[in-house]
Amino acid sequence: MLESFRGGKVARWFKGRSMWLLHFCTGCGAIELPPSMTSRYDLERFGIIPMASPRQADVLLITGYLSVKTLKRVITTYEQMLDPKYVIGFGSCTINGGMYWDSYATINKLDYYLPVDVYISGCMPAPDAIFAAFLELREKIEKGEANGYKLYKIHYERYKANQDKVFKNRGIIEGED
Amino acid sequence: MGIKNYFSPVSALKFLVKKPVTVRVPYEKKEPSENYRGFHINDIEKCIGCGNCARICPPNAIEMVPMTEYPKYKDMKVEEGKRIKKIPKIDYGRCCFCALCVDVCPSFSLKLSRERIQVETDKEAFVFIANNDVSYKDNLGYVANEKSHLLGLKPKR
Amino acid sequence: MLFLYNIIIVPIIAILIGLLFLGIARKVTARIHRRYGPPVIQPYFDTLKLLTKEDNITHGVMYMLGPAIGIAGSLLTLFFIPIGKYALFSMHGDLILVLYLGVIGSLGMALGAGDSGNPNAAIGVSRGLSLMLSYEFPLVLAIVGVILKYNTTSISAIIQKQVTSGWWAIFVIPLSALVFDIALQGILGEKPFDIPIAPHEINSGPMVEYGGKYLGMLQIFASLHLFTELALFVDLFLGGGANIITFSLKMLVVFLLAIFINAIMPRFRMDQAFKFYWKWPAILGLISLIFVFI
Amino acid sequence: MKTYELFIGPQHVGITGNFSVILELEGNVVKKATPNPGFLHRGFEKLMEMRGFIHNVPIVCRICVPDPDPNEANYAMAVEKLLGIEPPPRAKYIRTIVLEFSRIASHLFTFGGHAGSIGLYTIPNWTISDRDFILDLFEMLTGGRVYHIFIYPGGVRRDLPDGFIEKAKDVLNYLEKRLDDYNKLYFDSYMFKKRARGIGIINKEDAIEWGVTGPNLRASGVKADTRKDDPYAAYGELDFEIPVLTGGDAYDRIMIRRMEVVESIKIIRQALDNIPDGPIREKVPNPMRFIVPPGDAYVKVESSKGEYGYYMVSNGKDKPYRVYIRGASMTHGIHILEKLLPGNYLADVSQIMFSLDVCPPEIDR
Amino acid sequence: MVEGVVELIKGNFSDVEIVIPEHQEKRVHISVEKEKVKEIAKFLKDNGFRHLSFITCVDWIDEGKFELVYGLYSYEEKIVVLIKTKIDRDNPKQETLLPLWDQAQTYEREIHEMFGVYFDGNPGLTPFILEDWEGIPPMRKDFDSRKYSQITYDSEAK
Repeated sequence: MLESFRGGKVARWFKGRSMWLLHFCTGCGAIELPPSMTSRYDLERFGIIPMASPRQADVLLITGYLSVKTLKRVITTYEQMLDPKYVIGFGSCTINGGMYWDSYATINKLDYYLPVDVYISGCMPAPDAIFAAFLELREKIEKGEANGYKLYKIHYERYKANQDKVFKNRGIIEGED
Repeated sequence: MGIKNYFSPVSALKFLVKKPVTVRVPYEKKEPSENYRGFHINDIEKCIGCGNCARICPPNAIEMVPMTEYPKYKDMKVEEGKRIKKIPKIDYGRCCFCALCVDVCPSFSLKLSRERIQVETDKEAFVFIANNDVSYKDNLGYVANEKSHLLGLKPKR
Repeated sequence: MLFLYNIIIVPIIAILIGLLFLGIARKVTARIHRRYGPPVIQPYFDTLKLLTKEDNITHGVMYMLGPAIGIAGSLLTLFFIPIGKYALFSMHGDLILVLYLGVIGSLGMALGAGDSGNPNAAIGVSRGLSLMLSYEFPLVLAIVGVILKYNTTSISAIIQKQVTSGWWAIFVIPLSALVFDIALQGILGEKPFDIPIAPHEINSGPMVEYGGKYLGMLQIFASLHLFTELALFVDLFLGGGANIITFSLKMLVVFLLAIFINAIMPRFRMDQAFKFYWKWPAILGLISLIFVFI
Repeated sequence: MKTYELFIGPQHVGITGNFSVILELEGNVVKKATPNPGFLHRGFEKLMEMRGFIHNVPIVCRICVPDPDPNEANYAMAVEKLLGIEPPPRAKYIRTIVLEFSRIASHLFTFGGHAGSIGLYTIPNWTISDRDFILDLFEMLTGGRVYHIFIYPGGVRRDLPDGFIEKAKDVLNYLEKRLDDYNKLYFDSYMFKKRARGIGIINKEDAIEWGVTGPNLRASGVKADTRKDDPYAAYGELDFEIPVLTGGDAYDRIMIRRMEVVESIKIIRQALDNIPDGPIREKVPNPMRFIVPPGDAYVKVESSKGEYGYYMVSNGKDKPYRVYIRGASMTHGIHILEKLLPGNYLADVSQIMFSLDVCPPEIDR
Repeated sequence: MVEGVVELIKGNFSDVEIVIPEHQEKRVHISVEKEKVKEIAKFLKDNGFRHLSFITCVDWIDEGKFELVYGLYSYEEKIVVLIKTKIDRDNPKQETLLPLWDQAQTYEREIHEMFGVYFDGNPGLTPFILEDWEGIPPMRKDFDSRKYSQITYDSEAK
């Protein structure tokens, strides 16, 4: 009974009303987050607040391009988050490489490595677009369509193979035993 | 440092009774400025298919495709021996909204609108042929003028 | 029967009011920030969401028991504090008992967080314990002031004496009340004393590894803790309350004061907080004791 | 006492952007700090070699995200030096206005970051929302909120729109009024002094030797500013002061930025009042065949973080042969942090980083 | 003044090529042998050029040389001096400037990583910005970033 309540409509409604995002500035998109979180736009009106630790967060924002060095940390972070968890891809760079499509250091397509629930276009997406993305994500959560975290488990082999392709030394994050 | 400095922060409490500065997006709309660099609009009839925009695009977001790829002109008759006009297809997974393409468009057919919100789940939806049939076609944003045009051309009246 | 009924209803009221207060705090802080802030009932959403999250991580038994011990400690404290007309367990010396029991919650947190194996949590716990060491001294001074003034160690008796004399203790021994309020800022973990959870320094400290339903339990613990400590202040210095509504209003006033200070103050460094607590509140507490003796 | 390692970043609240510092701690005191950059590396210098001179204009502003315009100005100036042209006076004035607004915006961001790092969350909410009014001005002028892509080689992209001068003056008046509020809550307050005084001191000699630049250098008592020493844009014709403080600690580094905001407001007012008429762009090669004569040039501007230098080599083709970007944070973020952090409390690590105004994308590029 | 700096260098060093670039005020470019870099840098440092702005490298692949560029700045004269020297591309080695400026470490580490130039006497040439990089250093002209990106990031693993 508890299990069915967890995935049920009421629980999903609460999840959509309280999306905690992880404070991780992965790329330049992070510059539009402070304006949307502080007084001028105020994301907190929708119960969206930044969290310091991945254990507490529900939404992982990939704010723009990801260098391979960051991608390694992002995946570790993503795997540390508790289910259900959602990923929002910010701007062109996460969709098809954006400005850095021919750079040797940044990945081009985020969904090879992580399941993405919602993409926003733009380079920078304006705060309104960020709001639109969050509201879209809320709608998807309420409908039960934001299943990225389930897909990650189902297609884990594929994601892992893609990740291994870009990491030359997987798992060795400096200082981690 | 006087005693004043201990208690001066209390003045911040006056904002308890003042009106917040928040723009309540999405209930209140924040209008983009006059020449905002939003999504592309292309007047396909006016476009001459020169490919300047594709060549100047820094992230290679523009690909020139035959006009017949656009649904509206799908059944267009092509005369024998004539090339089909090519029109720009733009990938918003690459575009950086710099508007350089607008500033080199010799026919002034390519323009930017003020529309800036596109949220999708499917990333294929970000590739589209710039056209004039979109809902925001009258919401013009960045349009090249004679001072900004990089080739020094003047828009025709 | 009524007793059993109360034992269930009082904690639920306490949790609901505590969460509501957290929501009010967020709303008020938002207004000082010049924004609208979340709905007042946002903490309910947050807690319910956290409780329905899946838990695929554990760090051992203590990690799971930590929040439970915290809640148990706070509940136990709650039962000894008269809330409005509810006074479940009341006896001589319960003030001393409350002082002891109040620590259990924090210690449970410390045990649980210490087991999570994250250095940030360890630093947070050590900071939390040092902070406890700092505010306990002025806190005890303030409470001793109250005990000596009313010549009893029963909270109910203190309330009774305040009501019959017609003067709340805050007007009789204002310095002790002030000292207690300063200590309360530390107990509630509001700025400038939110050192144990400083997100910019140690990534939210003790609860850095807590997520899902454990974090939800911590949220409940936080609201219970908030409720008990505010209730203690209202009982000791504001003459308790005739019913739950006036009682809550008195608590809200005390809480708003803490929130205002929270919004306009940066955080102390640990050594500065320690020095501060053992200097000004301690001196004021001693002066207050002298006044009580005279 | 046993030492232990603590990772600050890359996922950490108290870090400026995506950056990592590995701390070796003994109790609460930092023994050794090893900055670990590279999380924002995009290989800009390589990308710029692969693209034409005009294609690089939209790219360079992405190097420093909070303060993009000095990059654009610097790139444009480097190309102009190689082409041997000067932008027209009106373009110079418009550049000055844009650069100074960008400086104010960046400083407001820094105030917010620093106040947040010591736990005063009201200030970030105020300053960053006030910065938004400057972004609105940018949007009006250039069409973009964050990335302006406005300063071209040879001049600027568009003329000032109608009503811009009045709106800009309104924003300046508003900011001046708000500075009073910041003063009361933050700059003058007792707690701010208590936290920031005596933290992370750089003395004058060390500052020169270690390569500190910009506001951080001026906070240590050296009166040096590229805007005065090597004037670019319209700075040579405007009247302004360079504030200097001598403490060299976190407090002075924040206060000097506050004084710079006041000076910037003064500069913008003058520039708005004295802006000359005329063309906004000098003739440059056709963008489709933007060929720059061979040679090399080093240009620098004063950004809000410090000295910003571009070393550009051209071999006579339509692409730059080599561009080297000297970001101000290159020294601040690596070398200075290594020197300053040991001996400080863990609680002050993030404060020192914010007071140095380290901008990680500048380091990584 | 620029002339003063030129006189100063000419008076103390004989085989130094000095160029005052066109259209650029307050800039002096000098080209020297690679062995002389440290000596001339020390001389300039003693004469007021105390700020090391940057060290960078240019890959002249057609000539088979790396060109190292050192930027020094004087807060008194307000002049930038660029010291340029060419080193062999096949055996890229150069003496470190660490004894003169501690902060040279940052720049030398970066050049080592991006171009593969070794600095004799610098103990800390550890990976700096890139992680686990294999193959040719990315900033060399013979490294094709576009091709690398296509191979590595534009297709899924099988």
